[in-house]
Amino acid sequence: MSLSSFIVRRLGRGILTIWFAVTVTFLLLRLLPGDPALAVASPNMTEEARAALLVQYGLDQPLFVQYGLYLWQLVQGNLGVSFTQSIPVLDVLMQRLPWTLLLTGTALVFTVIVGVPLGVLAAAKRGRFADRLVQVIGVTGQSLFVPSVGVLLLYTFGLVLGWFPIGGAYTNGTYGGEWYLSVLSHLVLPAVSLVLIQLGSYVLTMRSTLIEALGEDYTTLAQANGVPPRRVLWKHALRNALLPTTTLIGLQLGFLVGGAVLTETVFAYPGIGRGIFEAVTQLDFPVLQGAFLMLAVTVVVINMITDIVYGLLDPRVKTA
Amino acid sequence: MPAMRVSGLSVTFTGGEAPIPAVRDVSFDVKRGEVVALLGESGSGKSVTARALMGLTDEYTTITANTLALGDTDLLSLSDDAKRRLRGERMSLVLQDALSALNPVLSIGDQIGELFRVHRGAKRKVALAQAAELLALVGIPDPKNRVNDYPHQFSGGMRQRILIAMAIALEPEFLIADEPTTALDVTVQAQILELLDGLRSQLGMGILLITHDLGVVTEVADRLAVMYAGRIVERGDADTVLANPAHPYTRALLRSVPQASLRGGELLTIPGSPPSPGQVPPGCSFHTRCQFAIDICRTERPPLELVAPERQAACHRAHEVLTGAIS
Amino acid sequence: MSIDKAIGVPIPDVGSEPVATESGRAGAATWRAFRKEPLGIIAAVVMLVLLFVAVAAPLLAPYPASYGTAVLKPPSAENWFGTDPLGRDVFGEVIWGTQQSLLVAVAASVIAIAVGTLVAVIGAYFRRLDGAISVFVDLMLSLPVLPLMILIAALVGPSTTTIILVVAAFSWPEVTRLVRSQALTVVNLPYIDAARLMTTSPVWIITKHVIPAVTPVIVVSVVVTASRAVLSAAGLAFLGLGDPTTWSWGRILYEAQQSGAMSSAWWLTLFPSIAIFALVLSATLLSIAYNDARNPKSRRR
Amino acid sequence: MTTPLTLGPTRTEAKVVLEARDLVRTFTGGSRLKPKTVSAVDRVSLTLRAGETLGIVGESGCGKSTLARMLVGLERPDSGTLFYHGEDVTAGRARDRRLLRRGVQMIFQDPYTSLDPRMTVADLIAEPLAATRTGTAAERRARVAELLEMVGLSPKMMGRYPHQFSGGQRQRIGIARALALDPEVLVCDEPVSALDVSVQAQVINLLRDLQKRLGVSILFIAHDLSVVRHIADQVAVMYLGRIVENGETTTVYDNPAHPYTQALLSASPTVDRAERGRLGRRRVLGGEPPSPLNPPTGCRFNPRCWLATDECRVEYPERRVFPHGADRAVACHHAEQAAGL
Amino acid sequence: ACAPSAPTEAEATAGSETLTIATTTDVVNYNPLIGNSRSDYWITNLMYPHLLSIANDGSKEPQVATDWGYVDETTGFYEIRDDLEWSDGEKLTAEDVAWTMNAVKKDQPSGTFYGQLANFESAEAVSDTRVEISLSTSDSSIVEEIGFWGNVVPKHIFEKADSVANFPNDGSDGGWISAGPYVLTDVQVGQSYTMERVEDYPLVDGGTPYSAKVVYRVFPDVNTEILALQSGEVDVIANALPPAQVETLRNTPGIEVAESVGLGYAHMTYNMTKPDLAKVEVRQALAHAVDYETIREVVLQGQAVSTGSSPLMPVLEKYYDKSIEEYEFDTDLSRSLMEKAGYTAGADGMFPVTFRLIYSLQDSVTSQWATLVKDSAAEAGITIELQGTERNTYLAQTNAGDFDIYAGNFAIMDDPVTNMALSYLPDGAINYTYVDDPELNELITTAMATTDEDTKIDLMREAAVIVNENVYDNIMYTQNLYFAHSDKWTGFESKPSELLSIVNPVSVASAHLK
Ligand SMILES: Nc1ncnc2c1ncn2[C@@H]1O[C@H](COP(=O)(O)OP(=O)(O)OP(=O)(O)O)[C@@H](O)[C@H]1O
Ligand SMILES: Nc1ncnc2c1ncn2[C@@H]1O[C@H](COP(=O)(O)OP(=O)(O)OP(=O)(O)O)[C@@H](O)[C@H]1O
Ligand SMILES: [Mg+2]
Ligand SMILES: [Mg+2]
Repeated sequence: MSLSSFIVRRLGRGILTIWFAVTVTFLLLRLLPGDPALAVASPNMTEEARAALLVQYGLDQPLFVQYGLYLWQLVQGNLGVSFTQSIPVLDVLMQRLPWTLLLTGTALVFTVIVGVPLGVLAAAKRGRFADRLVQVIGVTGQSLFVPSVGVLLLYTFGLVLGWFPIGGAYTNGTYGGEWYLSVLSHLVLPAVSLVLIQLGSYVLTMRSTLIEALGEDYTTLAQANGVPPRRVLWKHALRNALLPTTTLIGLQLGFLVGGAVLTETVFAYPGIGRGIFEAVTQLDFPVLQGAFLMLAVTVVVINMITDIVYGLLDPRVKTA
Repeated sequence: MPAMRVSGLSVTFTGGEAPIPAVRDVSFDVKRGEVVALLGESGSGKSVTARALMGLTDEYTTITANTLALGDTDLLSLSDDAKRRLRGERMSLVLQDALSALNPVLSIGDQIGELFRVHRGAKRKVALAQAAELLALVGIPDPKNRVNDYPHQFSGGMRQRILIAMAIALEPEFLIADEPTTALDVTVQAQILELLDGLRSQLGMGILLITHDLGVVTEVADRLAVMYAGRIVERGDADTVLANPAHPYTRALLRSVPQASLRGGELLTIPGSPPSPGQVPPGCSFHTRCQFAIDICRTERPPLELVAPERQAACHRAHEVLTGAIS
Repeated sequence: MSIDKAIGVPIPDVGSEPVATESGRAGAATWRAFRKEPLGIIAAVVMLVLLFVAVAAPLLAPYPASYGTAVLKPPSAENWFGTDPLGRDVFGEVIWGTQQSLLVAVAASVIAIAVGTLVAVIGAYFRRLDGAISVFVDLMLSLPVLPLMILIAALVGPSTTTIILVVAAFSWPEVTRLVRSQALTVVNLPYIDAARLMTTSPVWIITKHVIPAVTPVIVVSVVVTASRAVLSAAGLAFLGLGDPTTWSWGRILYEAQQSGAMSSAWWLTLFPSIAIFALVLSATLLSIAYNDARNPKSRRR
Repeated sequence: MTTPLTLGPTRTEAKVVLEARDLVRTFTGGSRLKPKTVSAVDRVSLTLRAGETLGIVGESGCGKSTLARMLVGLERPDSGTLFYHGEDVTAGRARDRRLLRRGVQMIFQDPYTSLDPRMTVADLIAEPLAATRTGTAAERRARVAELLEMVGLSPKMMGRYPHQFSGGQRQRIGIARALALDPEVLVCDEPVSALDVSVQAQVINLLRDLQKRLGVSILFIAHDLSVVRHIADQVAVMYLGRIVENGETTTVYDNPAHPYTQALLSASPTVDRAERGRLGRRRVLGGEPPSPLNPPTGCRFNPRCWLATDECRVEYPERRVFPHGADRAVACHHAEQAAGL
Repeated sequence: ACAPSAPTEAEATAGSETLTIATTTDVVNYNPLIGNSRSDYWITNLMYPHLLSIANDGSKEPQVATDWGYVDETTGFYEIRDDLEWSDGEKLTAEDVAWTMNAVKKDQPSGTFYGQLANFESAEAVSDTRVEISLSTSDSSIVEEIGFWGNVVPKHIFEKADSVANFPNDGSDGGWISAGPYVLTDVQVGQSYTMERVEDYPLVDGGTPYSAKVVYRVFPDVNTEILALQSGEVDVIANALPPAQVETLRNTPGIEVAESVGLGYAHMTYNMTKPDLAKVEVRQALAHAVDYETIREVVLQGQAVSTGSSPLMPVLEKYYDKSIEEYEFDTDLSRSLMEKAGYTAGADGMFPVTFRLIYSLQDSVTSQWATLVKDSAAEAGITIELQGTERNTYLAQTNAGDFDIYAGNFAIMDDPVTNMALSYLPDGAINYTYVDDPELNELITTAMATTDEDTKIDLMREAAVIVNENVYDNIMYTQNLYFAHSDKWTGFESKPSELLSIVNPVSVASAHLK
């Protein structure tokens, strides 16, 4: 399988996943209890007005017709119109998406930047104090409940120390460079809380795969060839251990996004995760479907990228 | 001066609940231009010996020896880093499983070239060119292009040859080949053995060939040492040992292998199975399986003694075995 | 990306060592090695304490009354964990919350484990189904789970049953992923082939050979899934989608959040957070210790 | 491939127990877009007679295990037919499988992974009986004791677990289990290659002994030529999924007629020190061992054969009776030349 | 998100402050005729004025309208100010007012405005400053109710839409315009809503709002919101404080707490279509099994006043009838009432009935006292099963009558006649008791047609007695609300209810730094 056909396959899978996400949401929203018509038509409405609205939104049609309509609209890039806001869902979401991407992206990058060296450290000092410490930090982070951490961070660094702003994504009324600075300072606390809860998986995976790699025959060979220990660790073992970590990024993404829902709520961060929760309480189906879909697409796309990177990193895929 | 001189080598693993003495009081030497075979069944301690000679140990391994000398260098007194610099440069190791011994994510050229870069400080380009030359030397076609390939793109025999190429890259004086052909087909095995043999005579290396295959020993060994349960039980010139073993174990081993002349008949069997290093019986470790065992074998461990010129065996009844007084 | 390629995941990492040699003696050795892991032992003790608290809740604290007079009082000798905005004893809430939280964790993970293992084992054994199953599991795994849980919980209406089912519904793919990779190794082992020559019944082979062989992974998954369930349930509760009539750690936090007291009345947040933390942490440590103990490679350290 | 092989007089006397005709097994892998096919076994025919031992030798990956698995019903052939006592059991219906299970059993290569480590020896050996609910528990125990005795193990060991046994003992347990249903055929896929040299002989002797006592037929797969020579009455040499030569063991070993057989024999070392240096005089094969991924056209051995002609590159040499020697068949256009005739 | 570019013109120096207000939700809809969330209301309220405002006792005050009343039984009128302008320079005229009313009647946008138009037929601008509405039947409260609940929207903008019911008014075509103190200029979804001063706003002292900008910032979590107020990132929290936080924040330096009286009530209704609850004794038993005092003291921290179990709350001074007394919390009485109704308690002391009480989970105060109601009922041997659900489900259940006991809250019940009509007439929109009492019907319909206030008061008091005696509704308290703001700011004018509170147009426009 050449790299290009690998990529084609991967794209195919991505599209399949997105379709699956679309279908799952669609079905969930229609088949589970809870009256979808409620969101379009207020309880105070007259019967006729209500019926008219249902027709307008296709909610009187059989399920598969609604499904067909929905898919068709999606293919055209139309996510529908918000029930409550009467504006295109895409517009609603596009304003939020960049913030979610910024937050989760930053968290992801920092998790990797911090997690990988920590994992390497733990593996290199296996069994010693440093290893224990790193493991404990990793595991501890994983066991934290995001809102608790959020409030703690806000209270300590936002209110008491006043180092970082309390909520939101930037300071109103700042422009240019100052604006970017304010974005940065608003990003720190929510990103830290996401990094904290994510870090453990990376550190532990990195550590265990690295320890495994250090026990492999190729490590022995490198040592037998007189390669210095540092080089054995960073070149021979790490290269192999990085691959599973790439995969982990993909697998963790769903959790990261899930964590973002809570983080965005506590930190008043204007991302899409929070949009989901708000849409749920209003049973705004188009927004819900759209928001969920957008998160799913984000996850799928990043997954796809990591997989392709995996393909590039791993010669067994690249040249097979 | 021998390429490698070992005496009184013992290796103990301390990581587990009880220490495991995997190798005990092993002595031999390997001269330049000579193939010494270390023969022994699985678990007898061959690989552990090899790793100990190379200095590849972790913190849970204790190595003691009276002598451990590579040419005129005393390995026992060297620092870790000095030992590391000897590895690949003056002594090298060919591992058994060629697929897992090569790093799957690094190109072949990179891996071979690393030797030149680490030991000789060569530039990338130069190292790569030298890697290509080595590939040609071990008979891999189109070496210039293949240096950029990855291990999985080579067949088993080719990978084994690549390992050999790495081992001889810096023309070391001593090479350990740890079961280099076990995973290979006979047709390929023959090629590899031939290759090793050629290198030995061209470069004048001393080779320690580790194997459990009597056929291989018969074919290539100049001298041999037979290991059983972590100890050398018999040692000597290959011709004489194979022709007339002095230790009942060697003897039984030779007789239990099917041979053309004995076709269809009952094979000689050695009852039981080799002990694991933690649970070696007292006295002679072979006595539970030995058909000649007498009382003293159960209580007293026979030392490795000269039984004939250039021949040593660890058996109370070696003379009787040698002379055919018992069989 | 195929699901068996991946190695460690959110919580600890399992399944990279041979299963075939696992045996009675290995079990004993695991136990011996485990006893030497101080963290593992501490974790096990914490787990046992939590279990005890859950079972013995009625003996430890009276069920939190519907209100009390001393509102938002910091911890004192009377109220060890202080009181909440309705003057209720937070200690009692945490104690009784343990019961609910553990119930959700255990029930959800039992369901998830049962379904996940079944799917994994069936997929591994009947290779024809495996393609479809692994694609489905992959798809499930690539969906952002918490948003979906929120969605369903909101639609169905919050109750303990809903939470359990929702958490279970989205946890089993993870179990399948873990178990499947192990089961795939197992079904390719010669002793399964040997069993196929002994009997034509897949049920026999699966129950007698495959499931026992993946049990260690299941044990680890139970712990991982359970701790994940605690976090998910708390997350849902925090967003107001928990069972409003039963005390759970998530509900204490939710009510603290609703009453705006999270930052001023630290005890409202701290104690349930510590409880969640203790459970998840000890579960994670336990599975790591178990894994380390079970794996001769790391045992050697 | 319509002409059945004419077989010599000695073999026809015994009854054919297991017969394979033109078995083909191809594996598909790779992606849906670019499927890869591995031709593991290609048109292999063989017959196994009552009480006979048929040895199969060949290099790694030549399809020996795949063939063995098809013969016991673990793998379904893509085409070809498998007869057990003249009955076509290829389809793998429940009835076929039951028939095969009772009549054909297998000994696996690795005694460590072929026994479920979580079961006691008694459970392991009694499994074929228990799974079919044959007899009472007590009867099954009696049978287990009997079988243990038969393979030279003490019935007292019944309650132990496999890890408490050595490799050779485990292989005996595997053999006892295979014998539990009184099969007529034992298919042994490299039964001794995972064992230590000193233990190997124990298992080989046991197999020979059982054959004598129980009259089972044995299909013995090995890559170690000397072991096959020792145990087999008949031998078949496989190369890349095909049988290139078969015949009585002595004949094939002493006068190989296929170039590949010759190369193989000449490259295998012996324990006879007098023959040292033999490898230097071996038939050197060109090229690398080919992969079954893209088998060459014509004779599959042609890229490495020193006798290859254009004919070999184009046309597949049908297996034909080779007159020089009893029961011989060879698939080579130049067999006569190779055999030096 | 790209960096915004700086506005080009320099801001005026005087009153260049920004007032930052925290809210918990985003704006769902910018169309004031539809809007349903609080943020919607708060923001649109600063742009689309109401004809009337409300005083702390529920009486109406002039805003856009200066005078209002009835021409005859089926005709009402409003006189409106002549000094109001839309921020694009167009004058706000009677034509806008009439057009708005007619459009709402025609397009039926969901929302309170349309809900008030049952007896409304049409409106007509008889002059630039006078609007007359014609009614289908005589209705003595409709003029004030429409005046209070209805906004005025600019005809020249809204008429471009096919229907005001689905006009998003999202500023996409030419931006927003305002006839209030501020106009929305920038929206960052999930983050902030920036409104700029409209220089000319005659309703405020001095004719110009003080702050140059008002920024609404979204903090979904109340805790974060409070932290932001403490850290000075926001100046005002628009949402009412959770009762337990009032004392804490009062004692927090830098923060002041403002009070606003409640004009609504919290209540429970018993679904009379259920056979058990159709019995008056059962309803009485339930009413006597609630510890009202504790609910007010603990859950509401004493920030609520009893209504005497009457729909005529004390804030409605003219209507309030002291003689009606609150149901006494007496579980023994409850038991005997249950027995009287024909139930016998089992061995465990419980009567063989179970009632399902629904409430909205988003309503945290009700969620809290629902538990108390359950526990005290249990003391009286009555089993209550709580069913808290997400708000929309709750609304659906409410409308479908899918409950035994309904617990909820009305924010503003300013006009007793209208309220009683909606609550107790058989076709009333919020008649969750499903009561159809001829005597009560008679009283209410008569009151609706009566313009004389004293007669009306008498009728209402009579009706209230009937409601109280039959437990057609169990009104528990009126909650007073508290709002926190930074002590740097002052000049807020608090209005009743959370909808208006201290973020009503006049209050926001006149708030200033100390
Ligand atoms: N790191 C270790 N810790 C504990 N025991 C070890 C370790 N390495 C090897 N051993 C034990 O030492 C003994 C000798 O092992 P060694 O690898 O030398 O055997 P070998 O002769 O090379 O066998 P084979 O032919 O199977 O390679 C074995 O029983 C093995 O289990
Ligand atoms: N399940 C499978 N899927 C794909 N390819 C397979 C499968 N099983 C076997 N093969 C391929 O078929 C070919 C023959 O395999 P087989 O195991 O029969 O060889 P073998 O002769 O037994 O080799 P060895 O001596 O190494 O055991 C090999 O190339 C192998 O890779
Ligand atoms: Mg070895
Ligand atoms: Mg095989």
